Amino acid sequence: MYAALADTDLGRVIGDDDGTGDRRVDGVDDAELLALYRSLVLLRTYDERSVVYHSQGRIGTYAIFWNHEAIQAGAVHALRDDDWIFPSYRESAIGLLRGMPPTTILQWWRGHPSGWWNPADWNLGSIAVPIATQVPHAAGLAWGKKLRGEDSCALVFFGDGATSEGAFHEGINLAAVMNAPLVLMCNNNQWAISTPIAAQTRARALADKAVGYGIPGVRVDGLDVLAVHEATRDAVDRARAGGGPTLIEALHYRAAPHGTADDPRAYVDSARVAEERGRECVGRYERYLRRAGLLDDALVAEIKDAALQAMREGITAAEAEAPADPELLFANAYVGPPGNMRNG
Amino acid sequence: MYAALADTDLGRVIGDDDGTGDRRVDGVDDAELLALYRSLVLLRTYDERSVVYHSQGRIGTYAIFWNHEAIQAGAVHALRDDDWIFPSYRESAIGLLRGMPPTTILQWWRGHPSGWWNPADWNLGSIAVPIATQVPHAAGLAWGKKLRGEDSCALVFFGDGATSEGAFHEGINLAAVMNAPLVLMCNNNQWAISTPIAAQTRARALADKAVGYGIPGVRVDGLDVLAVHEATRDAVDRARAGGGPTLIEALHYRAAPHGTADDPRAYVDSARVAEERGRECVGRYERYLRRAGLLDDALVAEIKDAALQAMREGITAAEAEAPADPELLFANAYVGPPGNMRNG
Amino acid sequence: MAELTLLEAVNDALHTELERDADVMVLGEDVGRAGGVFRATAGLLERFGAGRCVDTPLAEAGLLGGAVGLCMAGWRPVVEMQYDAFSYPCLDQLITHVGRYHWRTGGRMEFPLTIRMPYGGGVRAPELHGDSPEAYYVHTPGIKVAIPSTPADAKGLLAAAIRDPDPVVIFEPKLVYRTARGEVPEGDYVVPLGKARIAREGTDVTLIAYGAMVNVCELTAEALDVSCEVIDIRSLRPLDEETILDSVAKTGRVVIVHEAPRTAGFGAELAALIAERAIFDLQGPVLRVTGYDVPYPYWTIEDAYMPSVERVSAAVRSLLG
Amino acid sequence: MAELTLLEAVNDALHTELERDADVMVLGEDVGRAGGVFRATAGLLERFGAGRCVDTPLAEAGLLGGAVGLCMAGWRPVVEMQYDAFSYPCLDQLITHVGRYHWRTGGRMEFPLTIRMPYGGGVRAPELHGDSPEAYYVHTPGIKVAIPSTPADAKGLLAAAIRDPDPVVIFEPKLVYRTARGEVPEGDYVVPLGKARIAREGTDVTLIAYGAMVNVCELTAEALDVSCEVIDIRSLRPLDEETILDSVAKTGRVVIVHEAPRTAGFGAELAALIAERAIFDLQGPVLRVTGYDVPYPYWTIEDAYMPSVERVSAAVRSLLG
Ligand SMILES: Cc1ncc(C[n+]2csc(CCOP(=O)(O)OP(=O)(O)O)c2C)c(N)n1
Ligand SMILES: Cc1ncc(C[n+]2csc(CCOP(=O)(O)OP(=O)(O)O)c2C)c(N)n1
Ligand SMILES: [Mg+2]
Ligand SMILES: [Mg+2]
Repeated sequence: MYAALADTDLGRVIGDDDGTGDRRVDGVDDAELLALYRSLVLLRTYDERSVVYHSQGRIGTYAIFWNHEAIQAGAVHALRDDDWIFPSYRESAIGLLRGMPPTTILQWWRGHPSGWWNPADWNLGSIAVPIATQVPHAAGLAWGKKLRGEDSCALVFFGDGATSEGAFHEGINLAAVMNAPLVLMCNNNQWAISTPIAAQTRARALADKAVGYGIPGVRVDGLDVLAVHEATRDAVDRARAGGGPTLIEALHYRAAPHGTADDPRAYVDSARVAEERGRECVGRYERYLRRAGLLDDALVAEIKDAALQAMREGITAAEAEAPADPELLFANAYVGPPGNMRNG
Repeated sequence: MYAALADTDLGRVIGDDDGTGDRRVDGVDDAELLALYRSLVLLRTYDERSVVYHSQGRIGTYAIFWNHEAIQAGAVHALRDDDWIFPSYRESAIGLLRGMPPTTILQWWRGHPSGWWNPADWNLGSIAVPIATQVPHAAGLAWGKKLRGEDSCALVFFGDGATSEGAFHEGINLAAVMNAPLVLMCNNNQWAISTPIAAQTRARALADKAVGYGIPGVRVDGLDVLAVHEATRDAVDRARAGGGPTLIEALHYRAAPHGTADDPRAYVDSARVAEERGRECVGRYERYLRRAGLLDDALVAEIKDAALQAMREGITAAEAEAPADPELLFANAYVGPPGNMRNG
Repeated sequence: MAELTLLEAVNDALHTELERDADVMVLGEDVGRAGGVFRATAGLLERFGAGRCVDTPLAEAGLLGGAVGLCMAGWRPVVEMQYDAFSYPCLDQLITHVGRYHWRTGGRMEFPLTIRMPYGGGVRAPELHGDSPEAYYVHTPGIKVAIPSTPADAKGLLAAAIRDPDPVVIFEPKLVYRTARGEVPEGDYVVPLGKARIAREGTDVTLIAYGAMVNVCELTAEALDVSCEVIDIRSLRPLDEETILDSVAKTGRVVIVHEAPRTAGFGAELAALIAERAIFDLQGPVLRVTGYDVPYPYWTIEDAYMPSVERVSAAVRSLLG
Repeated sequence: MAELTLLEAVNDALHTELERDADVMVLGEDVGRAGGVFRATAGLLERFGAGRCVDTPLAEAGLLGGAVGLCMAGWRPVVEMQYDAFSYPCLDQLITHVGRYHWRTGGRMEFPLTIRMPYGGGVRAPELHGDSPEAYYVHTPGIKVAIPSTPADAKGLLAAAIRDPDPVVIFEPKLVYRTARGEVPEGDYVVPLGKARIAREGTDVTLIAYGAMVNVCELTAEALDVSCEVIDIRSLRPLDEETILDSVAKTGRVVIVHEAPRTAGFGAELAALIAERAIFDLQGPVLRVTGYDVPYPYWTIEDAYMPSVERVSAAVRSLLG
């Protein structure tokens, strides 16, 4: 039914910088194209400012997602607001695309309790730190919604390294067997900290793993926001129509450190990183929009300024917040706490 | 590279009962054909006698492997003695094929400590009770042998249900990435206790799971001992030549209860079971050998008698053994036991 | 009131709770078509349909992780782990998520899931069918743990667990699944978590146990010419400290009994509680009679592993001797 | 003798042991190319090659299960779990196989594997980078557990673990990875498992701790006008009961300190040991100062979770007051 991908199977919508290969995605109008751009810029700005804030000691260790924005924005824009998102730490700021204030996410990275939210308020799971453990959650949520007769679906993000974990396997299989409306979005940045994809799997394409679960697997260019968007939209349509899960592999190459605590010089090929940085996804989409006549310098500046302003307000608000009350150690551990919980 | 299997991909060597389709496996001579038959009969006899012994209260709960003998014998005969075998409870008696006395295995099922052996004595891992947990052991052993420059390989048995476990996934992936000389033999009897294969996976063929690990996957008729043998031999050859692991799916249908404690009437289709029992693997191979002129009534009776005799001696020896010494609770828990180990 | 086995009481609780609350669902390996390997879930599939009694793939981490997602979708999942030792693959989800997710949402989202499993030894089963893993669970913050020893408590505690807004793990002593028989109230019946049961009153020594070991303590009490108070703690977290401390204040002597290995087992916690809060009540050492710090053995010698009337009696005698 | 950090001492031990015994190999996530996220394995890949220092796929159960197979092939694997809380997926292999396989072979096959991991809180890290999981490990039969608090012990205990014929788990207190500095013998150096260390002698009260809490106890001892004996137990299994009991016999007062949640933590085992074997030596309750029974918190409030000099002092004062 489903066969392994050929090397040439790599979905693309945005063409070369001279416009060769540019396409439009059916049903995505100009307003949506611009909305996608705003999201990309918001994420990029969040990320770049966070690295600065970290170096200034204003936030803690931070997982950098520079050049992963096309995957994140492209996928989330294909969802309805009642669809659920399950992020890993790599998608920590994904809530921004649902209107979550930057402060919340900054506080998460500042280790402040106001950085945690009610998933039901945003249809957004908590940031998952243990690799791949969120995949079964997403499968359960999607399946559970279907059992209740609701037609919302779920999207789960995870990395290439995550595909080696048992939790990934058990989660995707559960979703497949239950025919759960789930989109599995693999951010294949070809590194798990210092471990290259070749030491992670012998599969040629991670999307090929779909075959073993009897579901469709597609691979797209992870730096092409529209390709990600189109693939996700197709997967969401299939899920909502009762067709079950889809595995999407968004292929790119990590062009920044794993996080602020990581020094990749020990293990990466710097020339390759430099090359990848030159192909970064926001500029690429910006040029596409300019070619399409949808964007000019003024609008670019306005969107960037708005994002910067949001971040300034976000960090100011975070820093203005009172220190966390140590009482919060106990407040939320249980709904009905055991009597001896405070013994220590 | 590797694509999902077509429905027609099901390796066979033994033809229909009128001989149509009969083949010989290259390199398997008459003596080996008869040796395979002896192994089948030994296993069948072990299994049938065990069910009787259980009903007589002479052994404990027992996992029946009736009609799984072709998979077990076909695979093991493709190994050298220095190759390792990792059985699940379903292959509890696999040691017989390496010359292990029936008593040892009977004692295991009698809960007697003399039922446990040194894996290095037989190149045979212990019987794995927790599903799929032996897959990483086999991967580690095979990889470890390769690292030491030895050219032995490993064979691991597991069921269809086992393919849902994280341990299966992590083990097969480890083997693939390390290019370990491992043959993964999936006994697809289409049931995990009461759970049918369709509730276990959405993959059309379990062999298709190989695609996601970048290794070859093949499917054979699990009631055709020669087909299993041939596929295993090819996989072993590849492994020894440095080609890494192979996933083999041996397809059949469980025609006996899961174990002596199980009453499958609640969930199986009895008509299908009756049909499957009619196609059982020992008789099928016996007829093949008769068609080839290698077997007659006298030899059949002799082989069966020898097997029955071995079982009689086995159970007698088991029952003659002294009750286990409770000191064995402690004797082997540690090489260097902590001082407080006997406190209780 | 009906006279039921402990196993039937579990089945009764499940029927009652699924009937009572349309959000309750049961999932696990072989819980549907087969009605569970012990038949604890028998009849649920027929009565409540395949959407509320679900045979899952063979994957305990996926099962428990899936249940976390089901909670988010508004369900109250009751997850069966087929056996004690087969629950271990779920510990990662338990520790990293089940016990933490409520707290991680600032207390705004609830995870009212229940895990239930048969546990304990003495049933002449193959390896890894006799473990007592309660310490792994009760050491995990965010989790509650209860262990019934009677049919009525098996029903009442399971109902309490299912209705509880926090994740609760129920260990069902498989040794007494079919041997413990007793009156079980019909219909709605809840035994609140956090209340111990005085199984037998006495004045000379306090025997503290749970699960199948309660019966061992009761038999010891009968066998000895000593007035033993037997406490069935029923709920390991929340723990009824008062009942324990009151009894120790009365008797001054304690023997704690469990099947699990001794080191850092739950008996250590009970002993530590007493050593902290009742030290001046004690007339002797706090003794534990437990499984040993060795792998649970092959079954021909399991009786030598399991705490017995003899071993508990010896401990009691050493306190009074 | 060289003056090393605890982290450097770990690295030294690994170099020394890989040099000493060609069967020793190191495996884990990011241990090779990157030399470990803390750089505990730095230099091994370069010195011993890709066959003896191996970056594995991201799969902790596969990693530990693979190590079981490596033992069967004659290796002595040293497995790194990247962080405390990321070791949980390996618990199934630990409990069902690592702790049982030797016994299951009738004592005929050895599984001399070592698991090492950074553990504990106080390092201002995101969620799930601050757990203290030692109780899960030490409750598991067949496993030995040691926890160094000084650079010399970090080297010596790790060497002992690697040479030990049984599976040993070493928890390395990441809070003091780079702050604890001390003299570490060069070359061959072993600190035997099962011997506690008296970090400070005293007569009024015994403070028992391990890992980063030893330093908290030492600081408490310095801060208080009370003669505190500080015992660094170093090895949780085997446990040096004599050193503990001797000290309690001398002081009659005990405070046990650990970071892990209180309920059924290893402190409970220590308290239970004392309640059983030293009850008549005690002049007061056996106190525990521990982490709370709540999820390890976000880091801005982690100091309120961690046992501190203030909390330990308060416990000591309450015993002497
Ligand atoms: C279960 C678990 N093991 C180990 C880690 C430590 N760790 C954090 S990120 C990471 C690499 C993840 O790689 P990948 O899945 O490719 O995601 P990426 O970081 O590239 O987005 C590892 C090993 C963890 N968080 N969880
Ligand atoms: C981890 C684990 N979970 C559950 C069980 C209980 N159990 C024993 S056999 C079995 C079904 C296994 O099915 P399959 O893998 O298809 O093997 P088969 O029995 O059909 O040979 C189950 C669920 C177990 N042994 N281990
Ligand atoms: Mg990655
Ligand atoms: Mg099967």
